Amino acid sequence: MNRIDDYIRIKLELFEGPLDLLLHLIRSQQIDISAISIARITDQYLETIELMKELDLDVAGDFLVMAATLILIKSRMLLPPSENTADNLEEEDPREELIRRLKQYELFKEASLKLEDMEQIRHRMYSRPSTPDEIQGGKDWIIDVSLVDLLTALKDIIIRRKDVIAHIVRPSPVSVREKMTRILELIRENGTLLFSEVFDDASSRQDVIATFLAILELVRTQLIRARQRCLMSDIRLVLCKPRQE
Amino acid sequence: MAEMSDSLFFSLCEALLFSSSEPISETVILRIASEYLQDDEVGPLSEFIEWYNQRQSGLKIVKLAGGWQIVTRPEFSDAVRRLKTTTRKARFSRASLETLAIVAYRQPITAPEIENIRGVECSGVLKSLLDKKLITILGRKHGPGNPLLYGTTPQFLMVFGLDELQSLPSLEEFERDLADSDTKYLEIPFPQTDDISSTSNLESVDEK
Amino acid sequence: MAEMSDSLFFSLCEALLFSSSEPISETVILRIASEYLQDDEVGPLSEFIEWYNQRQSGLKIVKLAGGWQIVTRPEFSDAVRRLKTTTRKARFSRASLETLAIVAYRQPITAPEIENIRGVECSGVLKSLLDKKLITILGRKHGPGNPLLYGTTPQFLMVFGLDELQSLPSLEEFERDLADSDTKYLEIPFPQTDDISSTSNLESVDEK
Repeated sequence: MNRIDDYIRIKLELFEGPLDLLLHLIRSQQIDISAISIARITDQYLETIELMKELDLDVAGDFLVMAATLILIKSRMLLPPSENTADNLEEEDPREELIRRLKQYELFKEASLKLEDMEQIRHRMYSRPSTPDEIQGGKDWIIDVSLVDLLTALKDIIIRRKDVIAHIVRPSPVSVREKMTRILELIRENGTLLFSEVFDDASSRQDVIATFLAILELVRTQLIRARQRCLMSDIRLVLCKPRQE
Repeated sequence: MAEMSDSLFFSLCEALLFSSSEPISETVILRIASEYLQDDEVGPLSEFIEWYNQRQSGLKIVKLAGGWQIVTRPEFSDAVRRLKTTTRKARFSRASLETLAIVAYRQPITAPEIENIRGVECSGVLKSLLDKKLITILGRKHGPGNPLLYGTTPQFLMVFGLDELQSLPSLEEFERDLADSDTKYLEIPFPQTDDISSTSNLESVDEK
Repeated sequence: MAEMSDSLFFSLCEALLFSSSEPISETVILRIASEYLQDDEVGPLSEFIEWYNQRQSGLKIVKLAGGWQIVTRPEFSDAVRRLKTTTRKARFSRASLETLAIVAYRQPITAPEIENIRGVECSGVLKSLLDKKLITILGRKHGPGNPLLYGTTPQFLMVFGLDELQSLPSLEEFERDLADSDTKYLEIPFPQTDDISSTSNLESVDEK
């Protein structure tokens, strides 16, 4: 492969994505984003994708999705205005959404260049190196830890103890099992329990959901039965008789 | 120039700021100063900072992430770097910078929203930004799927030399810049290539 | 007082000494100075040190282990120590973080249950988390030995920037955004519910 091919390859690899590539094509035509010719930009875009394939570059799915979008817009631009909207409504420009996204992307790209400058300036200023005595406990803690650290720790445990446990990662502070135990206790104490009463001590929506699931589970595993005297009357929960009886 | 009555306060501030490797808040400085000095000796912090920054010195005080910190002046950065054996860390990739810019201006924001703006999948970039503690999880969005929300960290402010998020240049500024510079496009025939070291020799081809 | 010709040299020396946590030898300072300054700008180091140490300041330069180092003046040592105890960071050991994570995601939980999950004894870690007010005792579990039940505190929510416990992201969500291709955590059987088989339903109900 010659030097020019190498050159093109590297340039193509540098596009951050389909929007980046489109923005480049538009800039090299020196036109305003709002004034893009979809037909022309689509042709150029497809040519570039072809070239990337020829150079055995991995053309990510995102690029192909954009190709399809461009072709779709191009075809809609060719359609005559539909009859039912022609009279009163302004036909929407099929390019509108694409133009909006390109402008938005361009803005953040600009912002990212500014961030890069800021980081370079900041990096030229050195602070005091930290010393070991700054670490460890004091009275007013500044706790230097984030949710990401917490999740990473959780991940580590799971990897390390995968064989032993696989049940610690649910963020529900309300355990369904606890609810099941509680409901069984209540029924045992009182002989029966009204469905509506079960939710009396539920303190949150989560709690209600857990309680409800606990009832379903108890019914499913045939530990309790739910009975109703008549339609719309309160449901009464009772213990099932043990199977061996 | 400081009067003699300020000197003890100034010296104490200098000692405190010097001894910390991270920014210290004005509240903490003044609280400690008032514990060790007479009330009339404790001046406004701004007076000390102004005095400090106008002296002939290799150092200056900057405001970072809401606190004050002494740093070396940028003009000595090459010399200081000579002292440190550590080489300059790899700069941020364009993908990281774009993603950071989006998170910084649009936080709290979800991964799909970021991907929609960038037009590409960003999980790898998000992971590396999380690892560098430049972004963090802020909670969840209420809505379908309850996706996680991301935002920038104090570390982000530190790395980019910002006092607070409000110090970021406004997006409208960029909009104006872009509108003004329609003609500059030709000067940027291709994306900048400083992320990939192997392109450095090819850059010259570009310029010929 | 320093003459103008010395200023740049003085500033450079100050920046170099400031940025090092260890003593620097005269040789190193002068070598770096001569790389960045004109020959006639580089003065003897002793002149800089003398000037530096007679200014009104919270700092001074001392000779330590054959090199020079800036330190805070002894009269401010109490204040500096005070600062360190005020702003010290609670760095988390792996053990603390893991324990905290288990408590957060499985509360209310007993010490034996935590130990079973981590595979190690953790009373010391629990004590330190209690001291930091990140976890608290919620009560006792009904059962053999009536062990104490632990859960997280409002302080925990504050530290992690959460409005409520329900906002804690699940590991699945975290992984979904980051779609880490090397480590397929998602393949690990998740809430394998010693609880009940329908926990996965609970998750989806939650999210509605």
